[in-house]
Amino acid sequence: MKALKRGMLLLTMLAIPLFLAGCDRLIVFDPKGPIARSLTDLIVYSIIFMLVIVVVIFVLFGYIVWKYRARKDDGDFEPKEEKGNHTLEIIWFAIPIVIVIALMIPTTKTIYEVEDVPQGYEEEEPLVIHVTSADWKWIFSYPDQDIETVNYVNIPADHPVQFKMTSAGTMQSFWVPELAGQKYTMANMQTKLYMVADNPGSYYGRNTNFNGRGYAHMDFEVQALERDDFNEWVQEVKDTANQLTEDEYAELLKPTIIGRKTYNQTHLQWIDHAHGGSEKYLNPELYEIHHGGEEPAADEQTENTEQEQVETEENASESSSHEGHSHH
Amino acid sequence: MTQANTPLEYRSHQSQMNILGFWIFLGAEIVLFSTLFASYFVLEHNTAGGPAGQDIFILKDVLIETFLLLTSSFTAGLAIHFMRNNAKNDMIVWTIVTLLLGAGFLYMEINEFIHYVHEGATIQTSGFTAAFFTLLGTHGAHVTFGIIWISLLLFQIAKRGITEKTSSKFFIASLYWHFLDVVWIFIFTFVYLKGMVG
Amino acid sequence: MSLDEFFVTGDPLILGSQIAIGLTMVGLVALITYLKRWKWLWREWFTTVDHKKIGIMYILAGVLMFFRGGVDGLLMKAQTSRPELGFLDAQHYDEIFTTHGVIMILFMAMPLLIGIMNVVVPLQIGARDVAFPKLNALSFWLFFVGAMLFNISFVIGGSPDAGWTSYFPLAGKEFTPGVGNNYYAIALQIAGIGTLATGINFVVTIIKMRAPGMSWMKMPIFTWTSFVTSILIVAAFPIFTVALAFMSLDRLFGTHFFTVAAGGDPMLWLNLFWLWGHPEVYIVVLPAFGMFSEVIATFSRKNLFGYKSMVYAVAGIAFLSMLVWVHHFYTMGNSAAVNSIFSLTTIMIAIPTGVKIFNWLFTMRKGRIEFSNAMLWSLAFIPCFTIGGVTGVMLAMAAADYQYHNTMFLVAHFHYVLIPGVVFAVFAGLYYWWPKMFGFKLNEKIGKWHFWLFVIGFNMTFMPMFFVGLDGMSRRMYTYSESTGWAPWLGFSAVGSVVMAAGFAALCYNIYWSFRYASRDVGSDPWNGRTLEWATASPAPHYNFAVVPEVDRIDDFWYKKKEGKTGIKKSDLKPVHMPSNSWTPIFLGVAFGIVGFFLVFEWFTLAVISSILIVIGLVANSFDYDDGYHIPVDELEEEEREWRGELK
Amino acid sequence: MSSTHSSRFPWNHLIGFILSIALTLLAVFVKFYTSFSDSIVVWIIGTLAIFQALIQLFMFMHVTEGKEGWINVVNMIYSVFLALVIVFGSIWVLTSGHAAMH
Ligand code: HEA
Ligand code: HEA
Ligand SMILES: [Cu+2]
Repeated sequence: MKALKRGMLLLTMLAIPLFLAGCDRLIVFDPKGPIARSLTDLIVYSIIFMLVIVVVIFVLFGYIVWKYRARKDDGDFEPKEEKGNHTLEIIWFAIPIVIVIALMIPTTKTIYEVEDVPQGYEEEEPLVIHVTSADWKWIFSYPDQDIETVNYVNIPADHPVQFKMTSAGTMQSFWVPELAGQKYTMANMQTKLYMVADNPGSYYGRNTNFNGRGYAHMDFEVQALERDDFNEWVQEVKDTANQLTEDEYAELLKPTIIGRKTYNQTHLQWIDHAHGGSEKYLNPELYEIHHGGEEPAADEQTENTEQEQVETEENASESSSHEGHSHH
Repeated sequence: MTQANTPLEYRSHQSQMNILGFWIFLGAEIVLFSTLFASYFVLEHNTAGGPAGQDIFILKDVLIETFLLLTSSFTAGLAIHFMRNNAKNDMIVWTIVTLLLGAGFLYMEINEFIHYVHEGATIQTSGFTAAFFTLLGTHGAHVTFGIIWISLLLFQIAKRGITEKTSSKFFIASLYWHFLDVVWIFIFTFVYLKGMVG
Repeated sequence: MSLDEFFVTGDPLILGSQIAIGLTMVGLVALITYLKRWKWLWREWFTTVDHKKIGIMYILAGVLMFFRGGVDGLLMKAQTSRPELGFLDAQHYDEIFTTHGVIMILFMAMPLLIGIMNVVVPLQIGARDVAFPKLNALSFWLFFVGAMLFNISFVIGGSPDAGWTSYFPLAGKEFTPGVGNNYYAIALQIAGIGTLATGINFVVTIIKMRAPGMSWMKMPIFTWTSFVTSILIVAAFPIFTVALAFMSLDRLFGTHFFTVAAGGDPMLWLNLFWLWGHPEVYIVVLPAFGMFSEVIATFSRKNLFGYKSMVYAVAGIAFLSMLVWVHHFYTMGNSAAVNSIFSLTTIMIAIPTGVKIFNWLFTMRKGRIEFSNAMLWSLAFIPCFTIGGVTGVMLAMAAADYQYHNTMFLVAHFHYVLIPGVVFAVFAGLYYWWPKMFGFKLNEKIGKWHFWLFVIGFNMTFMPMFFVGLDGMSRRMYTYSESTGWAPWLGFSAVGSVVMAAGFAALCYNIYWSFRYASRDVGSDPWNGRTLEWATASPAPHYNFAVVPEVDRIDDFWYKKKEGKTGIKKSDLKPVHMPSNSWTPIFLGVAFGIVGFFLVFEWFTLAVISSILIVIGLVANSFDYDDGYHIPVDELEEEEREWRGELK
Repeated sequence: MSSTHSSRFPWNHLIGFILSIALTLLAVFVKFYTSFSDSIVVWIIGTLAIFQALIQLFMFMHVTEGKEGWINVVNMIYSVFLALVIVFGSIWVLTSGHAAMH
């Protein structure tokens, strides 16, 4: 009996580091920037508490259920009635209170921390990028550089970036687990998210807030580049990319799944969805669903583009891999 | 509380439960209306270029509505007073007065709404009008329902007299009526007065 | 609207179900007609106001809905078992998780719990029925009609497809123009009104109908949790009523509460939804806590440890649960102060919940734990729910939630609280109270199969989700690519769900087997129970107690048994007053269903015309002065003699 | 038990009625004929509204009446608490963050 208990304890003690080591492979435990790192630190801190709680409960549970199980030789033994026990009840009231306090302090600190430029980068002027989410794509506008990208975003590494986020219609959530956590993007509103990538690299980003049929495909790549490479890329875009026109932009906002795109100029010159006006671009008729029955022409068209573009998108996502991270 | 002293409507166990149940229901109504109020406060300024409260509210009409409803609450109280004194005819008279005042309130409110629609504020105009008409409309629908309900009870009282059952039904309806008055006071204060320019 | 838009066609899965449903309906009608059971059905069930029968109907409907929701779950698991499967397309998957979530929470968990409450609470407090029997029947029919209206959506018109949370703007007409989300707005409204009425009914029942001597702190713990749950229903459901009304107005009448255009605020929907939605998850878990408490005490052969602190804990959880709703949208861009405060209130719920866990453990300590089926479910609950609970606390830490939000980690959390918390409890409650409802026990051996398959399958299904969530998989993704590396986790999970389904099948087989073969000779008190429901016959007679029991301590029946004082005297028998059956509840229920159906399809003229039916029902009700009837003493004596033997 | 249950003239109804009219007029006065700032006006007329509600509850609806008088009172206090949570909670949550930028 004793050996069993000790064995169980040992096992769980062993399990904790093993578990944590295993977790290391998971994207959330593999932060690549200071903001994500504070989130991960908080998560690991909380997991330690939770594991201890789970172990205590499991051990107590196993012990009690084993020790006080009914046996054939119980005879007519009658357990004594117990009203309760004040000392015990106070203990299991007080200890959780202490735990709650221990959890709340770093939580609050982190909540405030991630809403600001990360430590060590206060001096640097953040690069501002506007994010506009649409069905089912991500549009990134660089107001200072006057360029716009779709479904990928390049940022300078080791430099703070501030995303100013909004949506052209449905609500999405902008999530880059290795760099920053997530926040909603909403029409008529603007949310802000800071991000720093320690090193150049490719990072996985996606929408986590369900927004209809194309939702599963709504991911993007964050590519962190060396400062110079970034500037070079900007220049290259300015030299080679097409001009974004209002018509093309309206076309972009139709509910489709498309690959990457790059433009000169940004749509911010004619609309910032954070301040209203999105209704001009809504296309309710493109959201009709036709169970069975014949698809109307408009839909067929989207369906086609959808297919063809899923392919493009897939090529694109090869590099935007999440794969990159999970296999190193 | 001895039997003789207990008002008729509380005498049977079932009646006590009905009245208690209705109070609990009023608790739910408070939650319902506070949700409507909360939504109104959140959407109040979202006029989307349409009219705002201060553009359309008319103090005089709203005050008349308020007095009609306050008075009807008073007369409903009188009806209960006479019910407890077993004065069936007085009770019926005051109930009818209550209903008339309630109908007057409704008449004013409908006119008010028609006026707003002419001013270009329909329920579809903006977030503000949606919340406004829904809050007011829910209250108005309650008043309408109350009038129909109390009218039905009048038939029953006329036919059966003031019995344990009819009195408890009527008492419950009167609670409902007073409650609508309470809701109106908050509408008057936080929608109309607050929304007008002082 | 053309016919093939009206009926959903084209999908073989749906077509198959349509045919199956059609055949089942025809078959049922034919069977009932053949057996000449229509009159019996009408008299004994459709018009009944007996809380036990209403409870049983709730339970039946709940099990049926569990099957429907479970099939949805299995379909989703099948679709994501391999990367890039084409089994379900995106639209179909979206509809399925939406109906799965709604059905599981509102049409499975709620009716099963309310059903058990219906059967047990009046018996536990020594009452003849609930405070408002007719209203109780109306609640049931509104729930049932709401559930059926919701369920026909997948064959008629199309299912809702914006998630069980139906967030705007997506759930608005611009982005989901079909009738699917109208079903959501209307069907849930109808069912919700019924639930609100149930809440009021049970609050009054428990306040006013307790047996003489049963003061507040002598009430059985399940009655306590039912009471607190009912209060929570009254507090939360009106919020949902308003939110759904706004949704209906937006979708059917073009208003702008939640729209992108004209000053609507979609975030108001989130706010209202969770103001109701969070209390709702505690509404489903609190009665479950009560059931575990009863079962654990009974099968440890001890009284409940720390009864009073259990009561305070339940009240504390209910109180806090109204103050935490924002934890569902920490990532909305709230101010840091908002997120901090709501983190605090949320995490604080761990304290009273912990009190309960420890009290359960210490109830068993020094007891004699008997591993009956009901007890096994209660035992499995403790570790599984602890995992769900502590992951909830992790989610509650707002900053950390920036990484978990809307991921599979969250999906794992809520299945780890909902399934152990609610489903295990319902199973425990069914095994425990089955004899009280039907007069025989469910088979313990088949029950073991049910137990092990389901519990193992459950952990296999949902444990991997924590890990894929932490590895970047968001929820509601109908497909994913091979390169993500999630496939092994999800494949394993899919296998788990099949094991779980086998467990559910074992339950169904158990019910079938026991109906046919189980011994009918179980006595009135088969588990050596502690509370009043065991003081009357099994199944309970329609009048519940021939003589209303008197109570002077908690677990009074337990001590009376020991003192040999459970009998009744012939001289104490008095005629028992009973409420009469009524046609108005089912009539009103159906009327609401018809009006609701027309509203879903926006056929307003028909809706207005048919609402006359509702008016007729209400007026008929107002003029109904039926006082019920009395059961004479002879009849009581005869029925009591049947199971007690000769009366003194 | 309660004074209403007698055949005397229903004084408290009358007083309640006069008070409610007076409070209404006072609110109108505060709003239109004083020069307090907007937020102070809202606080004052809000307080007046609460008094009016209490008048209805106690003088017309007799909350404390009946066997379960105290339950009614608890019920009302609890409902008002919920109302405050819903109203102030919603306003706080929906207008304090940087999401709120209409
Ligand atoms: C029965 C249902 C149920 C229950 C009981 C709970 C219980 C809890 N839930 Fe859960 N939750 C859901 C159902 C439930 N939840 C659902 C359905 C969703 C998602 C809806 C959707 O988006 O679709 C959700 C989502 C959800 C979120 C939103 C996350 C997100 O969207 O990003 C959060 C965040 O705070 C949360 C927290 C909690 C907490 C803190 C508890 C606590 O009550 C848990 C308390 C229990 C314990 C902690 C264990 C026992 C305690 C001890 C052993 C004492 C010692 C412990 C400590 C001191 C920590 N839940
Ligand atoms: C009480 C609530 C409850 C319960 C019990 C369950 C039970 C199950 N759920 Fe749950 N689930 C939710 C509530 C619940 N769920 C909610 C609220 C959501 C969120 C929805 C949303 O995102 O909007 C969700 C979402 C959800 C998802 C996430 C979808 C996504 O985000 O992509 C998945 C995925 O696998 C899933 C799977 C399952 C499975 C496999 C079960 C299994 O436990 C089911 C087991 C039951 C059966 C298997 C019964 C059927 C049995 C048979 C068919 C066998 C044959 C029987 C006979 C012969 C009689 N659910
Ligand atoms: Cu919650």
